Amino acid sequence: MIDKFVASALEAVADVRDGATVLIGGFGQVGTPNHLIEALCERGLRDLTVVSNNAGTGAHGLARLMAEGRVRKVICSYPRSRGSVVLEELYREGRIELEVVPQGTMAERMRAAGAGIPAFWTPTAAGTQLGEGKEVRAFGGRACVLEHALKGDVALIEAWEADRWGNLTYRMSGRNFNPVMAMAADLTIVQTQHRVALGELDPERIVTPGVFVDRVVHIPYGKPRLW
Amino acid sequence: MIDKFVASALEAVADVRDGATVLIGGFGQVGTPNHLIEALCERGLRDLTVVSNNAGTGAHGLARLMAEGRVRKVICSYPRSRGSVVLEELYREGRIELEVVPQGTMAERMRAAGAGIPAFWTPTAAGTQLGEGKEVRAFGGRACVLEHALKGDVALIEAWEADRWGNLTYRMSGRNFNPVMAMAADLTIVQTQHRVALGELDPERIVTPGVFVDRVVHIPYGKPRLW
Amino acid sequence: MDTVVDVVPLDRHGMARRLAADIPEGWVVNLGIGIPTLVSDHVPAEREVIFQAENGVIGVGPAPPPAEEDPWLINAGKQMVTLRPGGSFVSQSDSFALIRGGHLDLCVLGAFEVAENGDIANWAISSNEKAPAVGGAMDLAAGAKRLWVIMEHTTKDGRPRLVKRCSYPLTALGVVSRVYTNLAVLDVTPEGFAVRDMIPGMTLEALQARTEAKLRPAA
Amino acid sequence: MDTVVDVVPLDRHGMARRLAADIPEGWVVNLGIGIPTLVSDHVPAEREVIFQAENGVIGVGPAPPPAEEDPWLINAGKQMVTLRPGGSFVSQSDSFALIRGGHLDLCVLGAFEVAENGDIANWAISSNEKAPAVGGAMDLAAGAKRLWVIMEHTTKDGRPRLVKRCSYPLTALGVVSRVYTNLAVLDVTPEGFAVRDMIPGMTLEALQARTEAKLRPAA
Repeated sequence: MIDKFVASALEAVADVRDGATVLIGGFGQVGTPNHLIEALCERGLRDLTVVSNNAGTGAHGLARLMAEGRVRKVICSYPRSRGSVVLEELYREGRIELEVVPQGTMAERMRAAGAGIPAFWTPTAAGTQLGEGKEVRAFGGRACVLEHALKGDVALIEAWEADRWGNLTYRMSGRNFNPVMAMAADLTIVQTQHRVALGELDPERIVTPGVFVDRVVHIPYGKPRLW
Repeated sequence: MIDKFVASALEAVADVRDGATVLIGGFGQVGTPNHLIEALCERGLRDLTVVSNNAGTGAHGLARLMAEGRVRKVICSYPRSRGSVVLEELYREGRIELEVVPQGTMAERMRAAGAGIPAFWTPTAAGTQLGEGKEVRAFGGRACVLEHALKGDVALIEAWEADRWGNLTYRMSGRNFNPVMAMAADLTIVQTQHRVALGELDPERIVTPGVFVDRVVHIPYGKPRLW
Repeated sequence: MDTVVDVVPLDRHGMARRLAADIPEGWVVNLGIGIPTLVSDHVPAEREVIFQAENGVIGVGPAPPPAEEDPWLINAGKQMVTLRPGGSFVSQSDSFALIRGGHLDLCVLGAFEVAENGDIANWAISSNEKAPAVGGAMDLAAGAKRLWVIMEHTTKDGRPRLVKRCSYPLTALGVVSRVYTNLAVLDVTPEGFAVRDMIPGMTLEALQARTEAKLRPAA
Repeated sequence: MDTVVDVVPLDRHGMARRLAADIPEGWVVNLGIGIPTLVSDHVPAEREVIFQAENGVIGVGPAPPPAEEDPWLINAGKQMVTLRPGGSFVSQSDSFALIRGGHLDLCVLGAFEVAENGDIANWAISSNEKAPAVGGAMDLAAGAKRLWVIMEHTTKDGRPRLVKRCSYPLTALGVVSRVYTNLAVLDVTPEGFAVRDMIPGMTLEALQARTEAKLRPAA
C-alpha cells in the first residue's frame, strides 16, 4: 500500500543534505510550509540555496534559517518585504548571495524543470539589468533572453488537503508557488492542514497529483499569520 | 455585464476567416467540439490550418471539414485512427499538408504560445526524423531541439460547465487538449454541455478561467460517441 | 518654470478615478502596488472589470469588512481582499502564463520614470545599498496587452518623470502606451508623448515646463 | 539457425506477466498501445501501481464491466477504462509535463527494433505510403526515468529485432534500459545486451542465433 505520510516534520526532512537547493512554497505568509522550515532549521545544515518568492519576515521560518547561517544563496523575486531585516542585513554585509529573478521567470523556470524543458526564451527582463549576461535572441522582432530550468533537490510545500497517495488541494491564495515547486524537485515534502482518505478528493479538483509528492506530514496549523 | 454566451454555433464561428489556424480540442472523440466544427463546415472557408491531436474519423467533424476541401494543412500527432480514411486519402493524393508533431511537443508548443514563450528546447525528437531541420543544442550533455510556440487564430473547445464569464470545467478525460488550446488562441470559442450561473462553480475547481475564453455556446450534446 | 494660477493637481484618488474612467467593462486588469491599487475603488460595481493578482487570484473584489477578513485570501500586495462571484484561483505559474501570454487587457503600474519611447523604470533605484526587489514588474510590463503608468508628473523636488531617456534601471523597453499623472493624460506614440487631456487650468506650455520630453497635443 | 527442442515461447500474456512481476509498488507507469497495455492485468490488485495515460488520466483502473462503461473515461488507446480511488484528471499539457519532466518511474513500449546502444524504433516504417503517426511515443521514450520494451524476439519471418543499429526510423536515442521478449529478458548496458533470464529450455547460444547484436550473460 502506498502511504506517503510520515510521523513528523523532522522525519520528513531527515535526509536533506548540506548544499541542497531547497524550493520553499508560499507567497507572503500564505501557503508557507512553516513547520517544515523550522524542522530544516533544526537539522543544522550548511550552504543551502533557497528558492522562495519572499525572503522571510521576522525571526521565524526562512528568516531564522538565514539568521542561523544555513543559507549560502537566496533566489527570489521580492526580498524586500515588511520585516525582512535578516536578509537585508546579511546582504549588506556580503554574507549571502542574492539572485533576484522576475517573479514570472522564476515560476516558469521551475515549471520548465518540472516539465523537462532545459531552457526557454522570454522577453521578460530583455534589455534590463536582470537580463545582463544572458544570451539574447529576437523572436518576431522582439528581444528575448534565454532562461534555464531551475530545479530543486527538495521542495517544501504547504497543502490544504492530502491523501496517502500525496494528492493535494490548496486553499485560495495558498496555492501560489506550491504546485509548480511540487513538480520541480527531486524530493517533494508536504505539510498539509487536512488528511483525507484515499478517494475522498474529487478527481476533478485535485491540483497536484500525488505523482509529484514524496512525503506528507499532517500539520493542522490553522490560519496563516499575515505579518 | 459580461456575458460571453452567444445563441448558436454558427454565430460563434461567424467571423473565422480564410487561412485561419484553428486549434480543435478533443482526444479521440472525447471532449471534441463537434457542433462548432460542423458550424465551421457550414462557413465554406478555404485554406485552414487545423491543429488537432487526431485527424478525424468517419464523415463528420474534422473529417468532413477536410473532405470538403477546407483544410490546407493539418498539424497533429496521430493522424492514423480507426476510420481516419479522409486524411489518409488526401495525404496519399498530395492534396493536404501534414505536419506530424510528438504529442507532448504539440501540447507544449501551444502552452508556450499561451504563456508568452516564443520558443523552448526539448530532448523529444532530437536525433529522429521529426527533429530533422531543427536547431540542435546540448543541455547537460543531452541533445535538444528548438521548438516554437504554436498559436491559433481560433480555438474550438468543448467544456462540461460554463458560466457567463467563460469559466470552464471539463469532464474526466474530456479535459485533454481543451485547457491548453483555450489559452493558445486569439479567439477562443467554447461549446458547453452545461450552462451555470455566475458564482455557481467552486473557484477552486475552475480549470480554465474565463480570462481565456471569448464566446460560449450551450450545446447539451450528451455522451461522446466513441467510434 | 512658469507659474500656473488656480491649478489644483489631482490627488492620488483623483488620478486613480481618472484612469478608472477609461477602463471598459470586460477587461482583465492587473494593478500594481501603490496608487494603481486604488484604481479598483473607482470602477463602479455594475461595470464588470476582472482584476487579477499575480499570486493567482482572478476576480479580486474589494477589501473585506473586518469581520469577514480571511488571511487565506490576499492580493500581490499581501493585503486581504475578497473574491467576486466568478472568480477563481490558479497557481503562480498559471498566473504568470496569463500575464506573460498577453491575456491581460491592461496592467497599471507606478513608475519612477517613463521615457518618450515607452521605456519604463519602476523597480530599482541605482544605489546598491538595499537588496533589489523586482517582484512581477518585469513580467507585467513585458506581458500585458497595454501598460498604463500612473504617477506624479514630477518628483517631490520638481524633477520631471516624463523624460527623453530613463536614468533609472529599466523595467521593460518600449511598452508604456499611456501615462496618467496628477496634471495630465498622455499617450506614448511613435513621435513621443501626445497630450490627451489636462486638468482644468493647465496649459500645454505649463505642462511642457514640467516635462523633460517634448510634448505635443494628441491628434 | 539451430533448433531448440521443448522450448515454448511466451505468448503475449506470458510476456506481460513476466514484465509485471518486476514492477514494484508505488511506481508511476505509462503503458503503450498493444502488448504493453496487457501489463496492468498482471499486476495484483493489492500491489498499488499508478498507471498514467497520456490523455490526462492518472490512476487508470481495469476495464469496466459493460454496464459501467463511461465514454467520458478513456485511455490513450481510446479504450474505456476506470479510475482508481486516488486517481485524478489533468490536461494534456500537464500530462506531458509529467511524462517529459521525468516523473514516470517506468514507460513500457512495444517496438520494431531495439539497438544494443539503447536506441528504439517503434513509430514508423520507412515507407511513405501512409500518413506517419507518432502520438506520444517520442515524448515517453525521451522522458521516462526507465524505458522497458516488450516485443517478440524476432519478426514473424525470423528476422532479429535486437540489433546492432536500428534500421527503422528512430523514436529516441539510447533510452531503452531493458527488453522483455517471448524468449528472454535483457538489460541494455554500456557493453550492449546482457541476458538476465531466459524461458525454460532456452540457451544463450540459441538466443544468440535469434539475435543480431552480441549477447552476454548479465553480471
